Amino acid sequence: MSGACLRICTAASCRSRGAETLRQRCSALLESANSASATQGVAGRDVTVKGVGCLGPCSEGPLLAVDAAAGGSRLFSLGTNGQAGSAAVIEAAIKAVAADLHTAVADGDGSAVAQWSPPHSRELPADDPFLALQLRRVLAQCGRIDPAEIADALAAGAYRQLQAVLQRNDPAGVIELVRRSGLRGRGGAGYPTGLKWATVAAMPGGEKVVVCNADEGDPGAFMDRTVLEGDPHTLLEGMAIAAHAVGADRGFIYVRAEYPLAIERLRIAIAQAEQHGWLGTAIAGSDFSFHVELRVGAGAYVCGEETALIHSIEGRRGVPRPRPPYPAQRGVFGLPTLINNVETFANIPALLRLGPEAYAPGTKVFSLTGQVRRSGVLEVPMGTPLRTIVETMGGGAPAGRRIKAVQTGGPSGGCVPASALDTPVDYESLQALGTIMGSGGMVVLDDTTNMVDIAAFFMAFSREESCGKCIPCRSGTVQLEMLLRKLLSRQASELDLAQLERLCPVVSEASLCGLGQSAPRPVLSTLRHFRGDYLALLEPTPAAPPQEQNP
Amino acid sequence: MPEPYPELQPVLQRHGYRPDGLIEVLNRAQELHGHLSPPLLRHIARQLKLPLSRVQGTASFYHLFRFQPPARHCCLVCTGTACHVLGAAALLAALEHEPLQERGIELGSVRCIGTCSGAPLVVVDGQVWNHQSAAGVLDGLRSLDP
Amino acid sequence: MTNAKIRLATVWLAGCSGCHMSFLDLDEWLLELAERAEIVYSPVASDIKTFPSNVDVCLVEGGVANTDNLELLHQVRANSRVLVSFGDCAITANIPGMRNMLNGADPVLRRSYLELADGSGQLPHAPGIVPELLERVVPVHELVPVDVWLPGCPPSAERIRAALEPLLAGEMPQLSGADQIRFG
Amino acid sequence: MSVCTLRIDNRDVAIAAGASVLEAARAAGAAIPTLCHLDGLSPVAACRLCLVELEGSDKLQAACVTAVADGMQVRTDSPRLREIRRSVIELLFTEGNHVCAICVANGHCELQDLAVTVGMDHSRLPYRFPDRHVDLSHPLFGLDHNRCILCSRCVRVCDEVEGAHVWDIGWRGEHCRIIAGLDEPWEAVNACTHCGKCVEVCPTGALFHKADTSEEKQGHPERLQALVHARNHQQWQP
Repeated sequence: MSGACLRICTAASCRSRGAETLRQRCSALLESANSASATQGVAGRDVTVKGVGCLGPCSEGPLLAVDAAAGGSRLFSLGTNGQAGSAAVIEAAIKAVAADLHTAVADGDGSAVAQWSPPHSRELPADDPFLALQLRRVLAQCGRIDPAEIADALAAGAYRQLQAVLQRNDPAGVIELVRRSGLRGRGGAGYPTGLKWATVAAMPGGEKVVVCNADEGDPGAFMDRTVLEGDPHTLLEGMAIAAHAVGADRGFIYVRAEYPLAIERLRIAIAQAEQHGWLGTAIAGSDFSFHVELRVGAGAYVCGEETALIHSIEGRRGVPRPRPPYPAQRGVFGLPTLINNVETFANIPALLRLGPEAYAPGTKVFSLTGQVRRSGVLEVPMGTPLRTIVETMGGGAPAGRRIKAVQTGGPSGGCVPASALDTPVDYESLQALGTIMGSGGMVVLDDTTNMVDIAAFFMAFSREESCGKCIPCRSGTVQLEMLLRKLLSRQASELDLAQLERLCPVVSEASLCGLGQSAPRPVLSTLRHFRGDYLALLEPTPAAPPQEQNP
Repeated sequence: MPEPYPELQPVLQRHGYRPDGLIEVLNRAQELHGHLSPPLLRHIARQLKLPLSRVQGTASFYHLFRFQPPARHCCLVCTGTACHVLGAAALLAALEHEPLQERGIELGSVRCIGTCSGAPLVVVDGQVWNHQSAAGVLDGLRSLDP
Repeated sequence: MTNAKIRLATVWLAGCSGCHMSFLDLDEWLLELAERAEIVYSPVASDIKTFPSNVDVCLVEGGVANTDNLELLHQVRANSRVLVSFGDCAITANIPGMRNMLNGADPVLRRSYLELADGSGQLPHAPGIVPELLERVVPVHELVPVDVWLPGCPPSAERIRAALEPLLAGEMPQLSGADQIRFG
Repeated sequence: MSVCTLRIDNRDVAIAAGASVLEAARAAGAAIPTLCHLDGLSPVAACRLCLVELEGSDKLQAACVTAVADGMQVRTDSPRLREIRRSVIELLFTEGNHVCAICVANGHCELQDLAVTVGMDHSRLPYRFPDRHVDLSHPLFGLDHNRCILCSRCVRVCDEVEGAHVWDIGWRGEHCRIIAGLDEPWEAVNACTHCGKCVEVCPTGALFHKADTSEEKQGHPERLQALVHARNHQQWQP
C-alpha cells in the first residue's frame, strides 16, 4: 500500500457506538477529496479508509487506527469511556472527527493524514499491555483486513495454507500435524482436535460433513463473533482444510441469529470465496470440492451442544440425544460429521503456517468483560496467568473496588477466586479449581458482588435454556434456582443448603447432555470458594459483608 | 387457486422443499410476515410435507420465533452476565413497571448479544444502546415514532 | 404394661378426616391400642381442646392451609417426640393443595365466594373467628421436621397399624413396598 | 449372530450382540426401573431412571440406549443410583400435579409404582403446583397435562407405529408440553385416527378414556408390542 490508511473498527461493539457511520462519512469525504485531487492533477492524496474487524479494547471504542504509508500505525480511542453514548453525543463526535479529517486531507497529502490525530481522541500507545501482551494468531488479520473484501484477505495471505494443502494432497499428513500441535477444541470441552479429525477420516463411506459451531451462546463471550465479523476467510480456510483432511465435501456453519453482522459478513465471505474458487467445486484446480451452507439459529443456547446442533441443522427441535453414536460416527443426516467451533478452525491456517512445534502450545482468545476497567477481545499464549489478563491487561477492578472473582466458562463454568489469580489459564489448571476454560468468556466480578446472586443468575440461564427432554435438567434447574432464590430472600435454613448440595450432583450426574451436567457447576464452584456468601444468607439479620474464603 | 405465500417460494426452492430446511424457511417467513400465523405454518408444513405438530413443535422450541404480531417497537434488555453484574436486572424491572405496551413498545430480554463492553445495554428496534439507565432508556423510547 | 403407656395424639388439619376414619377402621385393634397408649388429644377420641405437652407420638392428618392449622402444627412439633405425617394431604397437600394451582389465597376466595356464588356473594371476613387462609396449602414437612411419613389416601388400617406397632414398642417404623407407602 | 458376554451385578450374562444393557439386565433378572422406555418404541433415554454404572467409567449410562459389549461390567444398583432414581421420581412428582387419590390411573400407574420402588414416602423437594390444562375436546379421549411426565411415548407411538404424528413436544424446558397439531385442541387435528394407541401406552393418567373414572384406567402397552411384533415378523397371535 502506498498511501496512508485509516482502519475503523466496524465490528458490532464499535458499530453500536457509531463506527459504521464514521466510516461512511470518512469514506465519502476522502472519495470526493481524491476525485477532486485527480481532476486538479494533485498527486499523492492516496488515503484509504476501510472498515475492519475488532481492534481489541472494545470499551475504548469507537477505535480507529492510522497507518502511515511508511509503516507504523497508531491506535486511537474516540470513546466516551463508559458514558452513555446517546445518539446526539455520537453524532457530534463523528462530525468533529470527519471535519478534522477533512481539514487534514485538504491541507496535505497522505503523509499529512499519517500524522493526523482525530480530535477528542486518546492514543493508545503500542506498549499498552492490552495490546503489547497479545499474541495474535487466530486474530492475526482481524482488524487489519476489510472482512467484506476478499482481495484484502488474499493480499494478507488468506487461503495460502489451503492451496499448499491441496498441492501436497496428503490428508493424513495434515491430521498428523494437527495432532502433533496439541490443538484442543476451543469450544469448551477441549477434546484433542487431531484425534477428532482422525476419527472422522477413518469412518467408512464417501459422504462426510464438516460443521462449524458458531452458536456462541455463553453470555459474556464474543470471541467467535470477533472472528466471524473480522476475518471470516480464516474460518472458511480452516474448514476447507479440515474437510479435505477428513474427506468431506459438504459443510455447514451454524451461527446464532443474535449475530446479524456476523451472518452478513459470512454470507459475503462465502459468496466471494466461491467466486474466487476457494470454495465450491474443484477448488484451486484440484479435484477437491467443498460446499458450505450457512444455517442461522433461532435462539436456543442448547444448540451449541453438538447433537442438538445436528438436530437443528436437520430442521428439528434442538434437543440433544445420547452419545454414542458420536457425531463422528453419525452426525448430520446420519453421515460421519466433524464438528469444531469457530476458533478451532481459525487456528488451522496459523498452525500449518508455523508448523506444529512452533505453533505449540497455541493461543486462546478471550473476551474480557464485567467489573473491569478495560474490556474487549484479546488473544494470549495458552498458559498466561489469569492475573496478567484481568489486572495487567484489563486494568483490574474499577476505582475503589477489588476483584473478588473471575467467572470463566459461562453457565457451564465456575468462579476463580481472587486468591487464585496467578493460575495459568489452561484446561487442566482451571479444571483443578472447579471451573473450566470454556469457550473464552471471562467476566470479572468485584467485591460488591454476591456470589449466590451469580449462581442464581446462571441457574436461571440454564433453566431457561434447558431443552426439557430429560427430567433432571428440566426440573432440577427449576428446583435449584428456587433454593438459591430462597437463600437470596433470606428464608433458607441449613436444611435448604443441604438440599442444594444434595441436588447438585444428582442434576450433574443424571442429566442427558452437557447443559444439564454442567448447570450445577456455578453453584458448586461458588460453594467451594465463597461458602461464606451462602452462610451469611442463612442468618436472619444481615451479617458483616461476606469475606472471600480461602479454598 | 393461486398458491398462497408466493414470497416463500425462493427459500422453499433453495432447500429443495426438504424437511431440513424447516428452520431456514421459518426464519424467512417470520422476516417477511413479522410472526408465524397458523395459516402460514400450515402452508409451510404442506410444502415440506411435515406433520403440523412437528412444525409447531420445532417453531415453539426456538425463542426467536413468535406466534403473535410484533408491536411497532421492540426494546430488548440484555441480561447476559456482564450486563447482569452491571445492573440489567434492576433496569429490566424498572422498565417492566412502565406502561410501554400502551405506547406500542414491546419489552423483552435477550441473553447476551456479545457486545459486553457497552453493558448494561438494550437493543431497540435492532439498534444497540450502550451503558443505559432506566431513565436513559425511557428518554430514548420517548423519541421513537408513536 | 400400663405404666409404659405411650402418650398418643392425633390432629386434623386441612384434610377430609378420611385418615381418621381409617384410624377408626382399626376396629378391635383399637382396644389393644387403648391398652398400650393413652390418647391425649384427638378429634375422634378425646375431648381435650388444647394440645398437651410431652406427647410421645402424634399423627398429623391434613395439609397446612390456614393460620389455625399453622399454629396447631407448631404446638404439635414443640410438644411431640415423634411426628407422623399421616396421609397424602399431610405429605403432599393432595386434594386441599389443588387450590395452589390458582396461585394464591385471594384468587381462591374470589373463585369460591364471588365467581361461583349465585347472586350476592361476598368474601368472608371475620378476624379472630374465621382463620385466614395461607397463600398456599403446604405439606407438613415443608414447615416442621417430620419423623415418619405414612402415605395413603387414606392409609389403610393395616398400614396405620404397621406404623403404630413399632412406635408403641419405642422403635421407628421402616415402611416400604406398595402395601405401606403407595400414594393414593 | 455373535454373542456378548458381560457381567451384570456379579452375574454372567450372554446375549446377542447389539442388545441393550437394559435387555441384558432384564434377561439376567436385574430390575432396572424405566419410564420413558417401552418395548416396541425407539429409546430416547429421557427419564434417566435406567442409568447404570459401568466399570471403568465415572459417567453413568442409560441402559436403554447403551449397547452391550464383551467383558462389560454393569452395576444396576448402588447408593448413588438409588439417590438419583428417587430424586428423579421426586422431580417428576413435584413438577406436575399428581393427585393419585382422584386419578383415573390410581393403582395402575407406572409413576405411582415407581415411587414405591424407589422408596419415596415423601418428596424432599417442594411441590410446584403448575397451572396446567385439560384437553377434553376429543370425543373419546382426554389429555390431562397435570399428569403428563413428558415421557413422549404417545409422540413416538403415534409417529412410529400409527404413522399419524398427531403429537409432538412443544415449547422448551419447564414449558414443554405435549401438543396436537398446531397446538390445537385434539379434536381439531384431522390427522388423528382415533386409534387410542397413545392412551394405551401412557404410563400415567395423562391420556385416558373419557369413560374411565378414578382407578379405572389400565394401560395396554402389550397391545402395542403385539402389533409391532406382528408387523415386524408377519406373525399374528389371534
